[in-house]
Amino acid sequence: MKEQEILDFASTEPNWEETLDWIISEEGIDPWDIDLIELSGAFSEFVSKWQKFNFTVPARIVIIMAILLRIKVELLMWEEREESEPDEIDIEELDIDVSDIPQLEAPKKRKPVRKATADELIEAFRKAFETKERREKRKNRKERRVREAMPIDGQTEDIEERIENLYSRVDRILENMKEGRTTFSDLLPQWNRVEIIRNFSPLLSLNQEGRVIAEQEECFDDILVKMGDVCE
Amino acid sequence: MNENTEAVVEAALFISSGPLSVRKLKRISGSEKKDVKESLESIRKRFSEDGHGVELFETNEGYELRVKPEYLEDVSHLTPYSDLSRGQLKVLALVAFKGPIKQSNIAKIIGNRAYSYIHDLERKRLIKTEKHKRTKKLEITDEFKNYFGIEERKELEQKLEETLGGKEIEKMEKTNEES
Amino acid sequence: MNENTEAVVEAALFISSGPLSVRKLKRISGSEKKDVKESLESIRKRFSEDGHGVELFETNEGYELRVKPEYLEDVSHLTPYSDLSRGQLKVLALVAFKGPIKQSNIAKIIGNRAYSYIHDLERKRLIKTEKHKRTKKLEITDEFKNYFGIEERKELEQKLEETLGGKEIEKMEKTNEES
Repeated sequence: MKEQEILDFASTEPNWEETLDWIISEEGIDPWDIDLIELSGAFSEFVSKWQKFNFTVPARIVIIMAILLRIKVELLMWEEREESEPDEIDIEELDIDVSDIPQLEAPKKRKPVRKATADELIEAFRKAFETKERREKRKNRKERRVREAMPIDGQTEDIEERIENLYSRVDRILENMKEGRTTFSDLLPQWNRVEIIRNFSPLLSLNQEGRVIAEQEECFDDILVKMGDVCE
Repeated sequence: MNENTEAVVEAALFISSGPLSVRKLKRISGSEKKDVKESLESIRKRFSEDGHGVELFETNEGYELRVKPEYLEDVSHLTPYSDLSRGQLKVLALVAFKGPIKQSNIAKIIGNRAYSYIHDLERKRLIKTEKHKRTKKLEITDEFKNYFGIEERKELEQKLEETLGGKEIEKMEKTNEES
Repeated sequence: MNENTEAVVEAALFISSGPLSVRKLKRISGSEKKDVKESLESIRKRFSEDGHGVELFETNEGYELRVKPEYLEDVSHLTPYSDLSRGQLKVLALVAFKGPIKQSNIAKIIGNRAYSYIHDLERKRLIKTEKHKRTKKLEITDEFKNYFGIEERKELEQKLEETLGGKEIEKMEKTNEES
């Protein structure tokens, strides 16, 4: 993926579906047989390059990247488990004595079926609407969670303002600290999804500008934050 | 005709929970197509006589033995298994009480699995696609009326009102419009 | 004898998922005991002839139609769950005897293929997921109980003890420890 191509593509303000399509075709991934691990890697690479020249990557795209990364982690863990899966298992730990479980056989018998009745049809009609209500409730819950996790959309607060707020918080905390470094989690008023998303891209942009140095020693560890060389 | 073929064909029809095609019966019995067909004919004849509560029935999916309609009411409580799954029944109910109805509306109500249920019901010829102006809608068939032993759809609608009551139906329709 | 009684009795035997006693057949057909017995005799005779693959069979619990043993091998693959693999049956046994049980525990015993077996068994509606506090556990369904003829788990365990006996279990445990 060339940076100029990414810049050209990003300037079209793509949604995440278009972004996925574009990455799949750019990377020559077979759309009928997508390797999720490969796609997830390509997507993260794309997002990090995009961030280099435009830190306001749309929140939805960041979320899609996060989902892909999670799928990747799950797949890798799955593969690892498959490889290292022990044949012998500690049965006692499970509190299950497999020795008393007999081999089950499917009976060789027929399953005489009858026709459905009109009463069952009426009951199914009622149930269909119950299903619908349940599905709608579930959908609303999901949408609410996504909305809560994406405060950037429709938010009037300027990204610049958020960057400056974060910078002054880093400054204030480090002023009184001997080690001269703090962690990303200490910078947030609360450790929740909303705050993480609100502050993560400002942190990346401060890091990019060299005003702070953000480092992560291990994957999924807290991010260490120090003052950068570029001062005001 | 071979008596053995006839016996195997009868055993197969008896034990199978779905219809069997001539091709399948040929494979099972290891007999010629001609023999299978003759066996089927002989089985049909035998069971069609009085004194039998079962008949040979042919659908476009194949042959099956089933209880003669006139005895069904007396005996259908003896098995817990219905030939329509819960999902299929939901779709069928929506077509019966709300039809003609668009496929997409059914999917809105019960989810995307609706499409596979629609496919099953079309194969069973209980519902069919009808053109309504520019869109395609689903409707019940004559086979549906046969299946439930009714002349007109109205009979079912009356039963629906008796069972659920006008208020509940109204409430359900309201939920439907809101979405 | 009444031809109608004979037809109802045949229909009942055909559709029933279990054996039927004379008393039950009397109630279903609304006929006299004598008529039911004569009907059963006539049905037995008819089906015992060559050319029939099915026979009337009498058990302790009553009468049932079944495939004649000589044809069973040819047609038994047509029964609904004859396609279950050994792995799937193993998972099913675990859920039946040890359920409600966590998926992860099944995977620990059977290996990671358990997840695909569980998926298949859920689709066939033989097992279902139940929420237990914060974890999801697997349980057998009514469909399993109906078809496999197992009413209660206790009954299962009892059956097991009867078939294996204490000594046999002890032996199996020993083999298990050794391996």
